[in-house]
This record gives sequence, C-alpha cells and structure tokens, in this order.
Amino acid sequence: MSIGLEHYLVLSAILFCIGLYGAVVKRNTVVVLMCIEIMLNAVNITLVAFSRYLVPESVVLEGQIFVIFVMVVAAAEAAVGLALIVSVYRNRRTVDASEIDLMKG
Amino acid sequence: MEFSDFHPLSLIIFLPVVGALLIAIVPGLDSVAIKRFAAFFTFVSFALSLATFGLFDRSESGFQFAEMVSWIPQISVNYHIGVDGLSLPLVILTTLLGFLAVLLSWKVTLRPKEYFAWLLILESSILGVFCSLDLLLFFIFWEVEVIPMYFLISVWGGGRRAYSAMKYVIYTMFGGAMMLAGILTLYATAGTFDVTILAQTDFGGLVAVIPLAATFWLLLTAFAIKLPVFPLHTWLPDAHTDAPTAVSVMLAGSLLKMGGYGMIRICVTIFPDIARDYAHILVILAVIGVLYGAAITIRQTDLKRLIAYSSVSHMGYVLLGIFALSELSITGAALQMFSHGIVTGLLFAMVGLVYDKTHVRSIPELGGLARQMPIIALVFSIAGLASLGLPGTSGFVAEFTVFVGSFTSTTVAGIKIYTLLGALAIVVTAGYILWMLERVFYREPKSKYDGVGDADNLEKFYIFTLVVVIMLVGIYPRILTDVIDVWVTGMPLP
Amino acid sequence: MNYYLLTPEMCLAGAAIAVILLDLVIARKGILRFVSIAALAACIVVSIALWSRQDNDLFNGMIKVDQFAIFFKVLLSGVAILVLLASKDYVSKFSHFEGEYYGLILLSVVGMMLMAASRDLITIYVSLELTSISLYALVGFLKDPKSSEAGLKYLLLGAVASGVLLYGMALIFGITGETGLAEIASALPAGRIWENPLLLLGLIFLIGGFGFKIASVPFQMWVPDVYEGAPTTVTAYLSVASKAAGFAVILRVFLEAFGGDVLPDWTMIFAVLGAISMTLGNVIAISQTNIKRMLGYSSIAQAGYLMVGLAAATRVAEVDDPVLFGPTGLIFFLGCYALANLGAFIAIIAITNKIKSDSIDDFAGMGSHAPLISLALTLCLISLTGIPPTAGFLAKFYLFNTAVHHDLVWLVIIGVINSAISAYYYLRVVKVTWFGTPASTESVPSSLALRTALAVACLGVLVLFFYPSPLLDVARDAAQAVAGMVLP
Amino acid sequence: MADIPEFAVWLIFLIPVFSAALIAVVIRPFFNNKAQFAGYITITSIGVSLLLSLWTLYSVLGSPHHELEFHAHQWVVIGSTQVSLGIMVDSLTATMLLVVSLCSLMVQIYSQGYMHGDPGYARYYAAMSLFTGSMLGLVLAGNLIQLYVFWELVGLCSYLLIGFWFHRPSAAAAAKKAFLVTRLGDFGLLAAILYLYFKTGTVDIGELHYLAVTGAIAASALTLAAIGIFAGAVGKSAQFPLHVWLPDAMEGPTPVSALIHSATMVSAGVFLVARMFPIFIGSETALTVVASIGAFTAIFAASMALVATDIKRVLAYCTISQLGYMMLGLGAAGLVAVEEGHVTLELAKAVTAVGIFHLVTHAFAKAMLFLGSGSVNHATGTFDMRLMGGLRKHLPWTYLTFLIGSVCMAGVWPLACFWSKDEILVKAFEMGDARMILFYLGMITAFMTAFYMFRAVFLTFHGAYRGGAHGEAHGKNDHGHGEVHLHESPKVMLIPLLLLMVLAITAGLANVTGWFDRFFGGHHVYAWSHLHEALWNPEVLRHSHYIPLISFVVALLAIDLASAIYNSRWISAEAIGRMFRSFYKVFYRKYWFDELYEQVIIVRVLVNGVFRICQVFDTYVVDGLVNGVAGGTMLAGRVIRKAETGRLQTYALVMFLGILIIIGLVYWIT
Amino acid sequence: MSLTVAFWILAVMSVGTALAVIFARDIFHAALFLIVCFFAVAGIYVTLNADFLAAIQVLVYIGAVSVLLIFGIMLTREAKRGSPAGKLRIPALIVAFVLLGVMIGSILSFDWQPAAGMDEMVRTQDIAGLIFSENGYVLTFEIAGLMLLAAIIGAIVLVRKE
Repeated sequence: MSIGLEHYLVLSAILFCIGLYGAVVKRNTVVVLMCIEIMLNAVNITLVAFSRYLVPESVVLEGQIFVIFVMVVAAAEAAVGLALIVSVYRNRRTVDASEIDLMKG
Repeated sequence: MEFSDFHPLSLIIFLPVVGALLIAIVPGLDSVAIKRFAAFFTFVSFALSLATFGLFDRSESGFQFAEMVSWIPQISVNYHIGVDGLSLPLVILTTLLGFLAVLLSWKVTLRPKEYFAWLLILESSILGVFCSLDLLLFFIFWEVEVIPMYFLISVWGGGRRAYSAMKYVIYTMFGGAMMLAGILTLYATAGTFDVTILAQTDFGGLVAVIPLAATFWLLLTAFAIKLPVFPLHTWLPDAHTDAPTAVSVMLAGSLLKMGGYGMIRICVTIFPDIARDYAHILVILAVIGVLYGAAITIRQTDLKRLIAYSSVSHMGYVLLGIFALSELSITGAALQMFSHGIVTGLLFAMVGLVYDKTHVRSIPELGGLARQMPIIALVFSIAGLASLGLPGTSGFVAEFTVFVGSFTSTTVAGIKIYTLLGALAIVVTAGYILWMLERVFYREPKSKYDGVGDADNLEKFYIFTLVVVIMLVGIYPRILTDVIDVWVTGMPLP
Repeated sequence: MNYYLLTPEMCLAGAAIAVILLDLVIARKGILRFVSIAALAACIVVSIALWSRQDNDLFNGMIKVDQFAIFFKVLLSGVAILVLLASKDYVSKFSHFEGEYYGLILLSVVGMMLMAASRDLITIYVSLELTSISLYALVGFLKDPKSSEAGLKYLLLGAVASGVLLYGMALIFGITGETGLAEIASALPAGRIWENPLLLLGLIFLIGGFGFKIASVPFQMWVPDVYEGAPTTVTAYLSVASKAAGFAVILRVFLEAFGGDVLPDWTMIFAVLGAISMTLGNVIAISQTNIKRMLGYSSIAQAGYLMVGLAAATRVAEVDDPVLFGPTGLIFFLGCYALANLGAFIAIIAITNKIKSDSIDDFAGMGSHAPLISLALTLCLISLTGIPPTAGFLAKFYLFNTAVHHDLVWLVIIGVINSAISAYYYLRVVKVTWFGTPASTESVPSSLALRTALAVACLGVLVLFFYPSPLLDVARDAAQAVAGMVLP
Repeated sequence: MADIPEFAVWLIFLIPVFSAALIAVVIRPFFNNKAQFAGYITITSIGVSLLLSLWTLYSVLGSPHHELEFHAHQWVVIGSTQVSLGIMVDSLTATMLLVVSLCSLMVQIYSQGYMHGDPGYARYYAAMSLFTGSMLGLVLAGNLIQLYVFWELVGLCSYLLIGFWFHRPSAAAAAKKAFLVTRLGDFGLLAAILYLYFKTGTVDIGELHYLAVTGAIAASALTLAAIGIFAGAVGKSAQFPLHVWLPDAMEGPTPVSALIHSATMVSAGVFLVARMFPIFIGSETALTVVASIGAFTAIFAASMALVATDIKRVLAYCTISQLGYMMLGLGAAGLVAVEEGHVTLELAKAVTAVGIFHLVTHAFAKAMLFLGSGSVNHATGTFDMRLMGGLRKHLPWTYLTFLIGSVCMAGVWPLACFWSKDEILVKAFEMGDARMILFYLGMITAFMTAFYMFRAVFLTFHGAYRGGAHGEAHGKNDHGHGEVHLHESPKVMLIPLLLLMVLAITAGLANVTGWFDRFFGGHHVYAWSHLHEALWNPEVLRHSHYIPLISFVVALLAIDLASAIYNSRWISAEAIGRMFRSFYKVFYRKYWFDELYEQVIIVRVLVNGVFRICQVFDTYVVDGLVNGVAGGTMLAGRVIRKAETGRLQTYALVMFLGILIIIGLVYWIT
Repeated sequence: MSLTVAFWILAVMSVGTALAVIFARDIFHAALFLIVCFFAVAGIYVTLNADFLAAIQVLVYIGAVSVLLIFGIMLTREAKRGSPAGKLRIPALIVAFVLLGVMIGSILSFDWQPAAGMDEMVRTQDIAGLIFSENGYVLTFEIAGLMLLAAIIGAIVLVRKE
C-alpha cells in the first residue's frame, strides 16, 4: 500500500490529539506550551500534505505558505508565552497550571 | 385655538419628565423647591389632560389628538400617539394621581431630589403607555416604568424592599419579555407596529410566523402579570406593601391599569376571534382571582397588605369584564379600572396616613382610631365603602356594569355561573373591608394613640379630592360613560 | 493598485512604531496618547471618506475595503480612542511602559481591522494572531499576580483555540483547495453539512476558533478570569473590540465562504450556542461579586444575543429585505453594545481607581460623591439590560426582530427571558452605587479625557435610541456588503 | 288640589338626601357647635317629605287604577344599553311613603330629646336623613337598578346608625354583622336583577310586571328570579336564616331601632316582595317558599322572644316574628289568588294589600314600642327587664303608650294590628291542604306574641322597681344616659309617642270596610265584616270567619297567662323555666345560630378554613413556585460557576468537549 | 517504496517522541524529545516534497522555539518538580480518543479525488514569488512582521523588570 494523503492526515490527527492531551494534562505550563507546538506541527503536516496531494498537476502553494506563516506565529506565541510564564513565575514562584488559579468562580 | 391645532398629548406625557430633569439638573434646589417644581409640572399635565377631556369629541369613535412623527423608518416605527374613549379616562386618572402623589410625598425627606425625579418619570412612562398607538412605543414606555419603580421601592420603601423591588422588576421584565416576543411575531406577521392599522388587519390572509394564538398568549401574559391575574399575582402584595405610600398609590392606581388597558387595546381589539376562543379560560381565571384574592385578603393582618391583596380581587373584575366580551362588560372593565384606580389609590393614601401618624400597620395593634383621627376614619370608611361597591360611589357603577355586561354576554358558555360566583365576592369584600374598619377605627380607643393627630390641610386636600371624584363618578357616571361609549361601540366584538 | 485603501492600517502601524520610538525620547507621555488618538482619528476620517467606493479590492481580492470593513474600522478606531482617553487615569500603573501600551493597542487595532477586511484564510489567520498576540501582552501588562495569570491563561487557551481554528482552516483548504473565501464558496461541494463529516469537522473547528474570540459557549471559559485579571482598560477594550472583530471575521468567513448549502446548518449551530451562551452568562453573572468578573459573564451573555444575529442570517423566501437580515441587526447591536459596555467600563475605571477595589459592594454610595460617573454607569448598565430609553433596548429589539423574521421565535423567547434575568444583576450594581452606604465621602477624581470618553459613550447610548436610523442604514449597507451570497 | 307634579315626587326623597348632604358637608365640619340645626333641618325636610307624601297619596287616590304615570329619564347610555331614572307611584308607593315619612318624622322629633347633648348629634341626623331619604327613594324607584342603589344605601345607613356608638365593640360588631348578613341577601337580589335583565332586557319594574303576568317570562325563570329577590328580602327583613343581625342591631341608639324596626330597614324586604309580586305570583313554588319562610320565622322568632330579658331584644324578636307574618300574608294571599284562577296584573298588586296592611299597622305600633323602650331607658339607664319593674308609677305616659303598643301587637280588638294580623291568618287558613300547617304556626305565634309582649309589660312596668343600671349592663359609655332618674321623659319625646299611639289604635280602621284592599285594587271584603254579616246570616258562615274571633280569644288567654306568671305571680316563672329547661336554653341561646354562623361557618370553615388554605396555597405554592424558580436560577448559577475552576486546563478540556458535543448534536439531530 | 519506509519511520518517530514529550518524567527530556519530534516532522515535510519547509522547520522550531522553551524551563527553575500530569487525565484521554476517532473517521470517509499526487519538488522561488507578489501574500507577510513586532514588544514588556 503506497503512502497517500490519508496517511499524512491520520498522522496529523494523531499528533494533534497527542498535543491536545498533553496540553490538557501536563501541569508545567512550559510543557503545555510544547504540546501546543506539537498541535501546530500536526496542522502543518496536514497543510503540507494537502498542498502536495490536492491537485494532480501542480502543487497548491498556498498550503506551504500557510505553513510558513504558522511557524512565524508559533514562534511569536512561544516568545510571548514564555514571557508570560516568566512573569507568572516571578509573581507566584510556580508555573504549575493547577496552582495558577487566583481567579475562579 | 383651532381644534385641530391643539396637540396636548406630548406635553401631557413629557411635562413630568421635563420636571424630573429640571429637578435633577438645577443645582442647589432645596427640598421645598423640588416639591413645588414637581407639583407644578404634574399639575400642568393634569390641567392639560382635563382640557383634553373637555375638548374630546364625544361623537367620534376614532383616536383624537393624534400625533405622528416617523422615528425608525427602516421598520416603519412611528412616534404615534392619540387618545380615545378607552385611554382618555386612564390618562386623566394618571395625571390626577401623579399630581396627588407629589402632594402625598410632601413629607418625604430622604433624598427628595432623586425621589421626585423618579416619581415624575414614573408618571410619564405610564402616560406614555396609555397614549401610544405604536407597539414599539407602547413597549418602550412599558419598560421604562421598571427603573423608577425599582428605585422607588428599593430605596424609599419599607419592609423587605430589596426583595420586593427585585421581584417586581423580574416579574415585569419577564412579562416585558413575553410582550416583546409577541410584538415581534405580530410585526413579522402583519408588517406594522401601528395599533390603528393592526386593529383593521384581517389576519386570515397572512402567514403567521407562529400561530396567532401563541402571539395572543405572549402578549396576554405580559398584561396578565401587570393586571395581575391569578396565578401571576404574587409580586403585587409584596411590591404594594413595601413601596412608599405615593408609589403604592401610583402602582395600584395607575400602573395595574396598564395590564387591563393592554388586554383591551391589543389582545381583544387586534385578535377578537382568538380572544373569544380563549375567553372561557380567562373568565375562569378572573373568577378565581376575584374569590381567591378576596379570601386571602380577609386573612391579612397588615393593613397595607390587606389593601394590596384586595387589588387582586378587584382587578379580577376587570379581567372578567374584558373577556366576557360584550360592549357592556368591557365598558364595565374600563370603568372598574378607573374606579379601582381612584378608590384603591385613596385607600393606600389612607393607609399611608394611618401609618404616618401611628407608625403601626399591624391591624391587631390598631383600634379605636376614629376618636383620635375622625377625618381619616371618615375618609378611610368612604374609600372602604367605595371598594365594596356601595351605590353612590364609583365602585358600584363599575362593578354593576361588569356584572350586568358579563351576565348578559353570550360569548362564553357558563358565563352566568362565573359572573354570579364573581359577584359572590361582594359579600366577602364587604367582610374584609368592614372587619378591617372595625378593627382599626372602631371599638375602644387606645390610650397609646391619644397624641396622634388627624389629617392636616394638605392631606385633607388630596384625600377629599379623591372622595369627590369617587362620588362624582358614582353619582354621575355619564361623565365617563359618554367618553367610553363612543369607543366601545366602535370595537370589533365577536 | 489602490494601496491608499490601506491608509488607515498603514497610518496606525506607523503610529504604533512611532509611539514606541517616541517613548524612548519623550518625557511627557501624554504626547504618545495624543499621537495614537490622532492616528486613530485620522483612520476614522479616511475610512469614512472611502465609504462608497466601488473599486475596493486589493491584492487580487484578498482584502476588500468594503462598507463592512469600513464600518468595523470606524467602530474599532472609535473604541480604541475611547479606551485610550480613559487610559489617562490608568496608565500610571504601567510605570515605564506607556509607549508600549499604546503601541500594542494600535497594533491590535490594525490586526482587527484586517480581520474584518481579509478575504483569505491565511491573512485572516495572521491578522487574528497579530490581534491576539498584542492582546496577550496587554492582558499581562500589569505584571501583578492576577494580570500575569490572566495573560498566561489567555495565551495558552488562545493558542489552543488558534490551533483548533488552524486545523479547521486546513480542513477547509483540503476540501476546497482554496484559501480565498470567494473561491472556497465556489469550490465547496454541494450538500448539507451532515453529508460531509470532514466539512462539518472543519466548520466546527472554525466555530471553535472564532467562538473563542467572541466568548461563545463552550469556548468562553477564559472570559471571566481574563476580564478580572487584565488591566481594566484592556478588559474594556477586550470586551468590545475583540468581540467586534470576532463577529466581523465570523460574518466575513461564514457569509462569504459558507453562504451556500450549509448556511442553514451553521446558523442553527450559532442559534443553539447563542441560546446557551446567554443563559449561562446571565445565570452565573447573578452570583458574582467582582464587577469586572460580572461584566465578563455579562459579555458572554451579550455574545449570546449577538449570535442571534448570526442565527438570523438564513435565507428566507419571504424576507429578502436587508433591513430584516440578521447581520444587520448584529452590526447595529455591536455599535450599541460597544458604546454601552465601554461606557460602563470607563465609569468603572474611574471608580475603581479611587476605591482600589473591584468588589461590587465597595461601589456603595458612589452616587453621592461621584454623581455624574454613577449616572453614566447607570445609563450604560440599563442599556446593557436592554431597558429603554437606551440604545441597548433598540438594539435588542431590532436584533430580535430580525430573528423573528427568520423563524427563530424560540430563540427570541429565550433571549427576552434572559434579558429579564439580566436585570437582576445589572440593577443590583446600580442600586448599590446609588443607595448603598458610602465607606468614605471623598470625591472621585477623574481626568477630562476620561470624562470626555464617558460623555461620548453615554451620549451615544442616548442618541442611538432617539435617532437610530443613520446607524441602521450603515449597518444595512455593511451587512449587504458581505452577504452577497445570501441576499439577492 | 291638583295632582302632584313629577318634580315634587322626586323631592320626596331628594329633600332628605340633600339635608343629609347639607349636614355632612356644611354643618358637621364647619358649624358643629350649632349641631342643633342638624335636627331642625332633618325634621323640616322630613316634614316636607311627609306633606309631599300626603299630596302623593291624595293624587293616587284621585287617579284611575290608583297609579300615577311618569316617564323615565335617560341616565346612562352604554352602547345599546340604556339605564334610566324613573319613579313609580301606585297605591303601594303612596302607602309606603306615608308610613315611612310619618314614622321617620316621629322618630326624628323624639330624637331631639333622646339624643340631646350627644357629641355625634349632627352625624346622627345626617345619617337619619339619608336613611329616610334612601328608604323613600327605594319606595319610589321605578327600575331595579335604582331600587338596588337605594336598597344598598338603606343598608349603609343602618350600618352607620347601628354602629353610631362605634367605640363600643358590641356596636361596631353589630353594625358590621347587619351589613354583612343583609349583603348576603343582597347577592340574591343582585343575581335576580341580572337574571331578569338577561331574560327580558329591561330593569323597569313596570315593564317587568307586565312581562311577568303576560307569561313572557317562563315560569321556571320567574321562580329563579323570585327566589333571588326573596333572598334579598330575607336579608333585609331578617327572615330565617338571615335573621341574626336584627337582635344585635339594637346596639344603635333606640330611635334608630325604632326606625329600623318600623318603617325603613326591615320593611324594605316586605316592600320588595310586594313590589315585585307579579313575579312571585307567576311561581307557586316561590310563593310557597315565601309563606313557609314567613310562617316559620314568625314562630321561630317568637320562641326566642319568650325568654329574652332585654326589652329591646324582646321587641326585636317581635319584629322578626311580625315580619314573618307579613311574608306569610304575602305568600298566602298570593297562593290563594293563584288557586282562584286567572291572575291579572291588578290582582297581583292587590293581593299585596294583606301583607302591606300589617306592615303599616305594625310600623306604627313598633315605632311606638321602641320609642317607649327608649323612654324607659332614658329613665332607668338600662334595657334589662330584670332590673326594671314598677315603672308605671314613674312613667305613666310611657306606660300608657307601651301598653297600647303591646295590646295592639298582641292582636286585641279593635287595635290596629288585630285587623291586619287576622287578615293574614284568614289567608293562611284559606290556603288549605298541607299548607294549613302554616296557619297553625301563625295562630300559635299569635298566642306567643301576646304572651311575650305582656311579659315585657309586666316585667317592666308592674311590680316593684328592681334597681336600674347598677348592673353596669352596658358599661359606662352607655348612651351617655348613665344617670338614673326615674322621671318621665320630656315632652318632645312623649308627643311622638302619643301621636303614634293614636295611629296604632286607629290605623286598623282603614280596612274595616275593606277600603285599604280597594285602594290596592282588590275587591275582598274584610273577614270581620263577613263575621258581622254571618252572625245575622248563619248560612254564609265559613270556618274562616271564626278566625278573628279565635285569635282574639287566643290573645286574651295569652295575656292572662302572662299576667298569671309575671304580674300576679300565681305561677312561678322559675318553675316553668326549670320545667322546660332544655327549651329555655335553646331559646335563650337563640338556637345557637350566632355560634353556628360566627364561630363555625365564618371563623372555622371560612376564615380559618378555606381562606387559610388559600393563603397557605398562595404563600407556599404560588409564591413558592416563583421564589423556587428564582432561587433555582440563582442556585444553578452558583453550581455552574463551580465549573469555572480557575484552572486553564479545565477550560481547554471544556472547549474540546464542547466541540465533540456539537458534532454529536449535529448527527443526533439529523 | 523508499518513501513509504521513510514515512513509516518518521511517522512512528514523530508520534513516539510526541508521546515521550508528554510522558517524560524529566522536563529536559521532554524538551529533547520535542526537538526530535520537530526533526521527524521536518523529515515528513521532505517526504512531501517540501524541502524548503523542512529547512524552515529546523531553523524556526529547533533553532528558535525549542531554544526558547529550554530557556523557559531554566528561567522558571521548575525542572526539579519534574513534569507531572494533572487530575484531568482520564477525561482528557477520553476526549482525545473520541476526537481522534471523529477526526480519523471524517478523514477516511471523505472522497479524496487526487490520491496520487505529484513528485515534483516545490521550488523555493515559487514560494517566494507567491509570498512577495502583489497577487500573493505580501500584505500577509507585512502583517506577520507587525505580529512579530507585537510579540517582541510584548515579550520585552512582560519580562523586563522595572
């Protein structure tokens, strides 16, 4: 069986859900951020796969360009995210997601 | 002045608001100046409404003194106001009570500025409801009234005022919600908000977004809450009891009438056929309200609460009159609205006076007051007798018309039995009124009330004004029936 | 190319950079605010000048400066101006970072404007992220425990949501092979949504991603925490601008790309989500004691009302009048909601600055020593409740009117009942403000700028009640601009 | 003298009403220090009414069919419904006008003395004026609505006057009781009016008369309407079972009792039945009910009068009993007329003469008796007969009038009541069959009446004086007449007494020749004349012709018995009391009707029963539901907000869960 | 064929390392697994003929993002607490699996027309051409620049101490 679009899409779905699970479960917010990056990577795989397989004769470049922008966004999010984590850490001396619950209800 | 140039309605409606704004804005007004401002503006409004009453053409059944300005052309909403034989008495009732409510509040010392501003806004909003001929306008005035009521009860009230005020607001907003849905479905069906057009619309040829009966019930629910109709009445005793005196007077006197007015103006006039379909159940509810309200009234030991519950009973007659759906019964309902407004307004004013003087509202604690406050006892008795429908007072004229109208109506099966059951309440009413009078004013005078004074001149003025109106309507009902008649004969009754 | 169509965005981006740079050299920070406001004002003027241009495509249709976009440009700029005016009394808390604060606000405005104007998934995504990242930083701007926690929560959840959105966009891209909205619309396979699970998944992921922005259930969980923790000016901005931009992008994407066979499906989803949002928001708001948090829940409820406008975007044979089109009502509602909510928040900024507390109970007696501000707060809360004579009432009325015309009576009934419930918590604040026993009798100082902003908001709330026609016309044109697929 | 013009007829009742208004609005508020003017105004106005009434009587006598024709005036128009104001003047009206204005005038004059110095003097006269005016208006009313209006106003005035000394709890309670009990009856009248209007479309009494006798109204409808009207009459005229208010009504000033018991309040019920008699006569059922209730009430009330110790109570029960007679008379005469065949409108009106004649004679006698009892009270400060005795020496004039009144009431030849009562008994006898029982009841009642009246006379005026008001029977506020002075009353009180005495002696003569019957349009000849005739022509003698004789004998026997017990004391009252202890208790406790009504029905069943259930239902079910929904919403808010844990990962999970639910819903729905 | 082998290896590797990120006890190990995962994804890009993207993936994700994350780990000094999991494990697992099922089901149920695809490499110039052309994404590129500016300013403001 040759590798086709579905393989990539399924792989992407698996990675997305792993990322999702991690993002929901991991208590360290840095790890949560990592898991979010995994989710974004998963989406990127989908996009690239579509751009490769969608049209028989040519590559749909929009998919790849989308991926480039997603990477930029991911980097920016990571930067601001880490800044916020550091900011929280300074205030609270913890980055444990389950302890960051000053506000609730 | 040419007859057609006389456009007093906007003035009547908005003069109190102008007064309220002036009271709120003009800096450095002392309490007396505020009261004079309020009295002046409400009085002018009252005088104008009397002039309107005088100039009203008693041979024309349509709306008179109409004003129409386009407001939201996108959905054809207009500022359209006017009065006819149904609304005019209520307008006069409201301006009169509005003026008297200011006098009634002469002794308010807590934050007079806000108090009178809210009181005047309240009056305007009620007037607006009675004059609006556009459903959106109607609804706006209907909703505006909530805010002043909320503050007036929750700040200047007594007892569990926060609870009562919020209960009132939530009930009214709930009713308003239903009405809004009703108005919107009506608009979606008929394509207009104009009451005068809707009244002539034949819905048979229109595609309704929801069954018309559902629209009818949505609208009716709102009015039923305000009237109030059993079992939607429980806000009333709380709100009346905990409101300050003048507000109780406005509430019982004018505000409740919005419910009855809406039922007639919208539910019955626009949907005569649906009204007939459901008249039976509404008449039953009316009779339940009359008897049940009277039964509970007897059990009350708080003077104000007693009067409040009596409203549940008396407004049941309005519902009975409306949904007996005959010319006479609807006339009776209109008369009963006016009469109840004056009579119960006076009763609340009297309760307020008794409470002012004695600081007691518990009936068992009172007693023998007729010796210490003869004038108050006298007027309270007159009001009580009017409330129990004694001939010579407006109460009799109204109730009797409702009875005759309902009894002879042919619209509802079994209406005779219902009318008689409702009429049975005249005995219970006499029971609670007389028992209350006996316990409060008669029997041995109590020495602890020896020092309390009787009504002063201002108080005498407003209570006797109301007494005069009660007797006037009671002895010469034509003063109202002539106006109502031209309207009711033009009504599309089944 | 008509690059001048992008003047507002360029102007704001330039101003953002300028403000950040000026911050380094200028001591009087007031000038920064002035520059920012001037840029925003210019943006408004230019946008209005572009109102009736026919030739408004850019980059091969990727950007369309149509009336819809212009409405949002004006709205967002106006909101930003009011927020910046009100910030005068607040920025002292940001110590050295005033310039950055203004810069980030301006950048987020640029992002939001582009969200409303973009017609390409990639541009939409990047614009949205520009907005989001600016807002993440702004939410955490105070750097105190609550603010940074709010920022972190907002960022992490926002990133997850943007992941979801992105996956949705990827699926749509995969199904159609296009990223432009118009092209997607023409490439979309026919049939209802349940006939195409992948499309359903993609659409729902889109709804999830955008729903996060507009605070729709079940993507609303961040709202109260973030609203509570963020600097109050930012909360105000977030509650209005971010939500408006969210609705703009939803209208743009869903009407332009999914105005075909699946139209009845997503409108129904929004109807259900709207009903749940308003109910949930109102019911929980009742028990809140923190004013910002309460307004957070209130904003969830308001999102619910707004979604009624999305639900009423269906094609109904009898109703082809754009005046009765749901999005018209939605856009009108947004305008009214923006004024009222901003007004409320500005009043809260003034009051909380003095009392140093967000607790509703501490608002007691403000009416006596800050009467005008309390009056403004009252007016705005009444407008949010939807009681006349305020814009909020007409907005709700108009919106529900469109819904009734689209056979959504059930939703309208839920909506109107919710309005009744909401009176409970809005009026409680009003009552405490006016009639609670004041803890102190000191007056509440507020700057002219803040008072101006407050006055504008309140005046707007009143004027839109008494003279709503112009805004309604604008809303109709704006809605018509994006609804080419739905309206004839 | 010319026929009376219409406006003058209107003035008959308007003048007293205006005088009431004048006193209430001008004298009482502004000239209370000159309160005596209130009395003068009232007396003058009622005097004018009396003169006008006489003029009316004169005109009626001179008109064909004894009826004056007046057109109604349109009053209120509502759609197709018109309400008119009109007056109806026939022989019944004329008679009633005369009786009412005459009795009232006497009472007002008497009150000048009796109420002298009372702080509520002006109020008293205002109410009295209104009372008289209302009664006159009721009598004149040309349609049922007008009648109902005055009917209620009469009730109001009785309320005001019975509760005149409102500071006394018993007076306040009695006033309320009177109003409520009569209102219960009024409900029946109201229902009947509604029903008649529904059936005929008119409330005009003349038209209704016509429609009723011409058969335009079905017999069953007539029965219903008649029963309803009779319910009103039962309330006002204190017939069983609504008799309970009248004994308590003596809590008002004695002149008020005199007026209530004679010409105004209670006679309104009898008048109503007479006025609407064409409706009754169309229904044998209704007539039987009227006669039965009347007869039963007569003996029932008489039994309680036997043991009452309060002189006014004796008189009150006597009134109830006599009212029962009147009802019996009306019912019986109607039944007899029906049996005799075709009933015309004239006949229907004529047969009321029997009852009305008794009303007239009784009114004079009873007014005199009450005024006499007031005079006694004036002297002794009490109404308790156990504390009186031997007053004839001190109050000779009072004694004379009271004695004459009692003799009259007992039905002794040739005083007024003898003639009227016997006519009733004759009619009851003529009914025959099973209804004869009513006749026997009436005859027994006649015996009892004579007995208790003389019991009162003997206890009060004979024997030795037993001390007056030392028992403080009525408390220190008692009438302001606490000072005991066994003096005859002033002239202003005696003159009305004497005038009434003359009437009580002579009024019966009006029908000796059947004149009164003819005045009402009848053609019967009074039974006594028959007897007179029969004595010479035995072949025409019938059983019924003995009845007057029998009743006369019965009355004399009863008087002798009373004398034996209470005057010469051959028989010990105590011994009899012991012998019939259980009866005594039943009578003395008024058959426990007060307890049944007040404690069982009103307190237990209604106020603390049904009404309480309503209140509990209202508080816990209706309002409980409202509060429950509100509380439930708040509780839901508090519970749901728990989901807002503050942990961002919960939030993320909710997002995905939400997505899954939405997808699930989409598939579930489709 | 080689493509198939490469795909499976890379797929297993990426999934495995992603799982390892989640289940690693040591937070540094997690970071390292993440880097490996990013490499695997880059490899997958190569199998999809997206060499340029693979390069950027390495540069951006491994060169920038991963480094940032490691900085974050060190700055917050949380490493000693390990990388524990929260209380929501079971519900999260259920949600993740159900969602995965839904996603895979949806993907597989879709009728993908062009299943074969092209083997031609994407030229970087094409990408550049599309990004920087007037008919392409030059505006988007500018927006991305603004976004980075916002991110930089934000990060600076948030991290800098007064």
